[in-house]
Amino acid sequence: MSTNTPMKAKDYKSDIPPTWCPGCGDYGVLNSTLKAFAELEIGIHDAVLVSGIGCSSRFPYFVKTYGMHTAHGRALPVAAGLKVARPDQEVIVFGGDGDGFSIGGGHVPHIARKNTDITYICMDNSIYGLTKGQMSPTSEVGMVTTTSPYGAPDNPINPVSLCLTYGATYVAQAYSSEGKVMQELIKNAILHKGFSFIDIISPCPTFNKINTFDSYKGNLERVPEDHDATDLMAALALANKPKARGEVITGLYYQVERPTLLDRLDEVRAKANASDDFDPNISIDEYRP
Amino acid sequence: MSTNTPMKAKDYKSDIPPTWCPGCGDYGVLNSTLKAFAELEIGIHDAVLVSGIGCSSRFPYFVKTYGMHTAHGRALPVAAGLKVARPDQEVIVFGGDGDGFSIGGGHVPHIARKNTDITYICMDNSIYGLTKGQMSPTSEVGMVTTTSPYGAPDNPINPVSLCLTYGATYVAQAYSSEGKVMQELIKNAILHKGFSFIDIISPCPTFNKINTFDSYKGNLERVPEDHDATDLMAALALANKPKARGEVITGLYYQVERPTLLDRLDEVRAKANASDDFDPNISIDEYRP
Amino acid sequence: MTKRNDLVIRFGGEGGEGIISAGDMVTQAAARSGLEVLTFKTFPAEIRGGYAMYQVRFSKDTVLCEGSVIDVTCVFNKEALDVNIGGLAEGSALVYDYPGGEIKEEVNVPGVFCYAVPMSKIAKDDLGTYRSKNMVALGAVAELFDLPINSIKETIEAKFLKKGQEVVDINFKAIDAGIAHVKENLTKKDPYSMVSGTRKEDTIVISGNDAIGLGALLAGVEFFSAYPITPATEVAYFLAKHLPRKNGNLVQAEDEIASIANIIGASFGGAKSMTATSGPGLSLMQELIGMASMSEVPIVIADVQRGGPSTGLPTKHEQSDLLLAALGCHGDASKVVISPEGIEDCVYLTVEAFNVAEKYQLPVMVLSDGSLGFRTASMKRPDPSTLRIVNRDITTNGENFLRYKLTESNISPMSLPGTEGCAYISTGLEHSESSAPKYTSDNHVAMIDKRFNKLDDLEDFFPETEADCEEGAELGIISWGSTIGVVREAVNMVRAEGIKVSSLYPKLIWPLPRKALDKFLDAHPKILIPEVNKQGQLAKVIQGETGVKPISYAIYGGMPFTPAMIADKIKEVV
Amino acid sequence: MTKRNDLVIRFGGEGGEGIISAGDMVTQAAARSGLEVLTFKTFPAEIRGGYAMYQVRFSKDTVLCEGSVIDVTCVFNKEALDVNIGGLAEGSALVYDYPGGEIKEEVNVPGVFCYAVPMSKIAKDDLGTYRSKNMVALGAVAELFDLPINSIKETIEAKFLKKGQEVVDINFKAIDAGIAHVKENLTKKDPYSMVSGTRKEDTIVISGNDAIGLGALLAGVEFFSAYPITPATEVAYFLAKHLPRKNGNLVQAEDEIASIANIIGASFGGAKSMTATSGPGLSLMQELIGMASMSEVPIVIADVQRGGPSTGLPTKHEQSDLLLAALGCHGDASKVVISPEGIEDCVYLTVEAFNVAEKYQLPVMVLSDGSLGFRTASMKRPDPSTLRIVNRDITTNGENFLRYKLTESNISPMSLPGTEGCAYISTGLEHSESSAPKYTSDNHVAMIDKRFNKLDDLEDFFPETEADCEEGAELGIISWGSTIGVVREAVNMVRAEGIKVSSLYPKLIWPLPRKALDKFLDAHPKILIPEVNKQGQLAKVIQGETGVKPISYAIYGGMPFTPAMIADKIKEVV
Ligand SMILES: Cc1ncc(C[n+]2csc(CCOP(=O)(O)OP(=O)(O)O)c2C)c(N)n1
Ligand SMILES: Cc1ncc(C[n+]2csc(CCOP(=O)(O)OP(=O)(O)O)c2C)c(N)n1
Ligand code: SF4
Ligand code: SF4
Ligand SMILES: [Mg+2]
Ligand SMILES: [Mg+2]
Repeated sequence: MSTNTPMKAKDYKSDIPPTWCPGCGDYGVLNSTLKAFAELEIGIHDAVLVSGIGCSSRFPYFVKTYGMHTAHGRALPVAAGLKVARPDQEVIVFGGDGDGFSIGGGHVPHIARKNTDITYICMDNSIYGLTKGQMSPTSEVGMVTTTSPYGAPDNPINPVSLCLTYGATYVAQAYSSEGKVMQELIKNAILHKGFSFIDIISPCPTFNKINTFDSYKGNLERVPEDHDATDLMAALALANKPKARGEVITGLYYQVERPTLLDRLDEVRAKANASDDFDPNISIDEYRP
Repeated sequence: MSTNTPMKAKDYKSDIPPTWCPGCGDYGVLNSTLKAFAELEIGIHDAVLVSGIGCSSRFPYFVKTYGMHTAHGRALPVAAGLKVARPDQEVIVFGGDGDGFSIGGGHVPHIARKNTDITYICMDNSIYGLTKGQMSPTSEVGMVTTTSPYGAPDNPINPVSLCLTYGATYVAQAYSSEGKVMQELIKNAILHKGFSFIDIISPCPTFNKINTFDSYKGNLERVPEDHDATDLMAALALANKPKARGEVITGLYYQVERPTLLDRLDEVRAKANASDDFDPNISIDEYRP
Repeated sequence: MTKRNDLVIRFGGEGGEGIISAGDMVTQAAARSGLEVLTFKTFPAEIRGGYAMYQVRFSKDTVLCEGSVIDVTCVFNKEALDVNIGGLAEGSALVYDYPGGEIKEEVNVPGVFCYAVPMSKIAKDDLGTYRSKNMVALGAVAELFDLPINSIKETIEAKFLKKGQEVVDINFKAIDAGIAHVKENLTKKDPYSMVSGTRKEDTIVISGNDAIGLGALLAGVEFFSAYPITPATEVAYFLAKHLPRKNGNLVQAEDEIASIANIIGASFGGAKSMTATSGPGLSLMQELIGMASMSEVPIVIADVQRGGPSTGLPTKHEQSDLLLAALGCHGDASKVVISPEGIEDCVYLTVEAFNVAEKYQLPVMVLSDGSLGFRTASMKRPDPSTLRIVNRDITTNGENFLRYKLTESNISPMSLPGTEGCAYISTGLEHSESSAPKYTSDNHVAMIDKRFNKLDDLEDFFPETEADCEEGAELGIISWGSTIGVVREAVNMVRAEGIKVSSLYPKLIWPLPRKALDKFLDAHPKILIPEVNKQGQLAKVIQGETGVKPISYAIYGGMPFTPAMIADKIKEVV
Repeated sequence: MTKRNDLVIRFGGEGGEGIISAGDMVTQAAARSGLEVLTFKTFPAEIRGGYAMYQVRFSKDTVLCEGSVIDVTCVFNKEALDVNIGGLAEGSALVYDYPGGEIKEEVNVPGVFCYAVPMSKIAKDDLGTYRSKNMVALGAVAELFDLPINSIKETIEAKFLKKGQEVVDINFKAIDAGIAHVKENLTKKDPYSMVSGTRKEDTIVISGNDAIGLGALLAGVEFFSAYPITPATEVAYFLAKHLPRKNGNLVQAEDEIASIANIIGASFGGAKSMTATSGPGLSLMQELIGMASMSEVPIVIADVQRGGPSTGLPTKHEQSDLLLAALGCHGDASKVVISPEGIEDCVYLTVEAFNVAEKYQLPVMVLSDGSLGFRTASMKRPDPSTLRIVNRDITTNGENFLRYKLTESNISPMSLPGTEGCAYISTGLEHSESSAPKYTSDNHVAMIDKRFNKLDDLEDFFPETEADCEEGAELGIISWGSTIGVVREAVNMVRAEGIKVSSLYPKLIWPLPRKALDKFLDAHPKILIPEVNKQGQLAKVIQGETGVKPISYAIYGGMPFTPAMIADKIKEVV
């Protein structure tokens, strides 16, 4: 995780300019991420950014590190396999609310319960951006979108609450315009051992006319100073406090340590008396009649 | 939901004898379900039992009502489509822990948040029964199974906690040997308006040698009398109280009313001025240049 | 100057610069004025930036495809100029943004009539709103090539009046500024001047995706569930709006697997049900397509194909999901694939897809594609009262009811929940006639035969395969989907030159319409199959079924054929 | 009595009655004594109840398949008697549980030698443990047909000693009781008496699924992820046990989509990676198989086919996933399909599957099937030191590194994360040589060509297609997967009768091995393709690629062919 000359955020920028619309919240996430990278002196060739499909999932192209731009909803299991095969690499997943909690929603509980050693950053704009504005699983009831001309009929899910329940060991909420807060949370998420998750509210000015930078003004709070981030119930209570998508409490909700997937696989190998020199003839012997 | 002569549990039994192993917990679930049906006087041709694949998912064959035996993990979305198309039918999903929370785990949050008007009964044996004994998402860490000869590496999920977080409006826990409790919970789940979920601990004596009828003895509790089932945080606290899979608190954890998927779709149609006599020429008119 | 009966105009510029809305405006206006229209668009796969293109063909007569030659190219920026300049046809016209825009010097292409129109400048400096640039361009183009300016203004009014008279006025001003610039500063040099049409009351202009939605509506769809995906999402938009009006329901599912699961459940309940997707979704649906086939549940799946594989080229044109649609699914699963050639087919073949699904109780796929889905075109307004609507055979008689009864037609009676004495288990397991699990050899053979053989008379039920045969032709062309329109025009072209050629237009793609196909194959020693994919997918399928070795003409650059390409190929192989 | 070199015994009874363990016992014992063995099993799809069958063939020589005739049938209950009685061969022997069991009267089948053995009664009344019934039966059968009783006892000891001497003794007592019953009460009438073998030290007995696991281990698999599914789960069992011993990792994924996603991630990281599944899982994996193809990530997928479609007949035999494997995926995706004929192939072709995947950087599918997966057979112990192991071409040179470089071989250099100067984005979008999104026509054509053309020399790299041609033969048979063994035996049978016939055994199924195939097709005017599926899937594929019209011999009753069936067909069409 360290290089010779101190890195600057811009050193991590790739040659591909972001294709996001002007004013897209994702720019802020990119900036804070690169700053966090610089602060941590992440090695450019020692990190892999993994994403699915969506505006937010274009993220890896804009960074100089290794990357995988996979299929819609599949970034997490791809990243998990990669991390198990390459524990030496920093594996960070970037994606959208639709990618992560709609089509990809079946993977999150398992990545989290296994305490998979990766960081997952959801750029949550309560809309499907890339496909041009359909309701997403975090869209408010009643929201008018291309697929809900009479108003969205479905209650939104709460990504923070979900990840807490799934067993993530680092859970935070951020907001695209709070650069410093976001940068700190991203940094600590990367430093965290186990599965870390940040839901970053990242407005889509092009298609979401409800949850806008304006609408969040005056509706932002910070996690209270006295919040006990090791208390799951307190974290769940905090996550369920905002009454609407427009109210956001940013900061660290929860952080604990427990054995990670890599720890547990180490245990398995220890029990199996693992050795790089294992002679397969020993396995074959078991098949002698 | 009513027929002329009072129904008995056995009137609901189909000609196909259950294929479960002797001592399987699923027999108990079947019995209590049929008794609940009889008590509610469910019309044999006015209910559809939907399942995925697994030992528990064979359930519909053993009951005389309509049924759908679908694909592994897909019972919930099949049931949801059916219910929207046929609100007059009682739609009840039966399945296993693997079917529901592993391969099918991506559907549960959405069925729940939409408050889909169906009942979901998970026959939870912490093992994959039909495929002969692999670890399931509710298997304990360290459990030795065919795919985890050195002990299961993954933390289990907690189905009750998950469904509470997802927004289910009726959430309960039951145990296959507590026939009366189970019957009552199933009855009320069916009566409940919206998405109701019961996690029923239903041991698999054939493949799960850890979570057995014996192991649960002395580890069973009832939901306390003074538990406020309208308090989500209290329900979550209760769900997170047992320290291991061997401890079970049975009873109703949570029940509230909020608009269901059918209610919300009614609203959509109301806004669209829905009418069975709608003349499609009106739609066509919009395409005149 | 003699008037033209047919004109192709292309607008190119940056996505978001109003290319699409300018194109839509002139398309609507031309149709309003009585011309036939057909458009072709490409978008970047990104939301913003990247080159977007809108091409529209006007004609006095039916328009079969995008055409071969672009008569007029109007570019809004430097990138669009660069993309197009190499391909400008001899004798065509170019309209470009100069001076004051991105293009920094005058453009002169030998043999091309070049017109500089300072669109950006007029919009910014004279009108004070850069966003009206597209209307300035439109005014200039309309004036230059005699497009129906009145209709354009009517269209603007119809579209913008609800936003207020000021909005209408701004647009009028921009149009007028474009017109004025041409009148005052340019001299017409090219020969293109569009004839005018006579307004027809029974025309509609609709996109391929909307047309599929409309077809579903007319077929009586009651339940629709889908997950958004380019280029299929507009099918959902249409139904989101119109389906609730007739008391139907639309559900946006959490993914494509859930959406097909949803419609299987709804259809079991008796509702005519449909989903729409593109390649990645069709891949995800494979398991449940097999389940619908096995449990004999009628469903319709519209697959609007895009460039593949994987995420591929999401906004580009390709016909490469045929093998998956026809031959996908593990195990041997019977299913039907239908493919529309154009906008009218999108309406009427969607109706037929429901008819086939309901009659034969199985999954029916409608294979459209991106260029057809995004295309808008004029068509005769459909008359709902004249359509054939086939509903499934529903039993209410509980006596000896067997859901999977082996009947002579191989189609079994179906019951709906709520019907006394007719309860059964709809199942993906192999089953007996009564729907109980049954794994014996005889039973599996009988049931699998039933599921395939029930389609034996499908070609008679759905005989939409058209053979356009010419006496003495050696060469027969077989084409599918939106390539058909291009082939029709190419065939007209070469026949006009005296070349003998026949052409088969199958709309039923799987199982193959063997009667019509075999007759055509027998009559033509040489078979040419043009299609837009790498593997020559229809050619493979036809060869696999008949053993006849066609000449495969497979292109796969993300763009459709032009009639000229096909005509050249015909001349080469004839 | 002359000794037999070849004997087929079938045990039938209720699942759970010890059929499988009795069969396994005698199989192991026979192999231990130096005989070659091959077994065939069917289970009910339910955990309990239903008819289970275990068939084992013993031979002095290599066993090619299950055989045509069952020499000895031993039934444990009434259902097994009913299932088998109609098919007993003239001159064969039947051993059945009587009196005292479910079968209530003596059985007499004309032409069949029937032996009543009161298995249940002896177990219950004499031994006091009903569960030892299977060992009583085994003792009786061993005594009747001269099976190696010493080896059986050794095998019992090896297996049960860890459970205590009592367990061994109980089993010995049961075996002895069976032997004693035969000696005291029955007179041998049939002509079956198995020859004895000579113990070979380098034999192993292994199941098809374990053999695939072993092949992976020997190929150097480092990461495995799967979701349980019948009949493929045992591949995971093997690797769950053995992979961690060599520092590899196994992950049980939440579903098949996650499992293929897992291995794509791991392989990008540099680990040789694999998953195993059956039809429903292969359907679910379609999107990501296309992604691995597009992003050029090496992965191996073992597909142990079962009866389809949908849930179908999960424990039955079918070869019906070929079309999906070869032609599935939306878009045009290049991939490779390999199919093993028997146990040895399961080991060695899995090694080759890794070699092909690593060399060509794409998904390789190994198509096994349920009867091969569950089959155990003897084979010569593999020598890990003699295997060809091909690793991917890894670049560490960052100068002008282009992940998707268009090279002469069409294979591009691959880098691993951690390598300076070689970072890139592995992507399912169409991309430039450097891996940036790129949607131009030229680029798509170049990249799609690259992905297909890189396989041009695959047949040379993996030339495992065997042609067994006979001078002057008109008829050529082409078979695949586990049907090959049956065909080999059938070919021997008919050749012994003087019939001329050739046979091709392709192990590379997709893309077709055109050199070997075309040569074979050219040399034989008549081609017969027997396979176990409805559509004649390989026949379709070969006809689709070559235009040659084979005679398709497709059966689909959930059971494999017998050599006699193939031999009869050969005689019919020759
Ligand atoms: C299997 C599949 N289904 C659908 C799509 C189409 N699709 C691409 S991105 C997207 C949603 C994007 O929303 P989100 O994940 O919230 O990202 P955003 O664009 O808002 O950042 C969808 C539905 C796809 N690419 N693949
Ligand atoms: C797509 C797919 N993958 C895997 C399987 C194999 N399979 C059948 S049942 C089952 C798990 C059963 O476990 P559970 O749902 O807990 O039910 P139980 O048998 O324990 O009642 C699996 C993995 C399948 N049928 N389909
Ligand atoms: S569409 Fe929305 S999410 Fe996508 S780039 Fe534009 S602003 Fe951002
Ligand atoms: S295997 Fe387990 S879950 Fe399945 S029927 Fe037997 S006891 Fe019940
Ligand atoms: Mg989003
Ligand atoms: Mg289970």
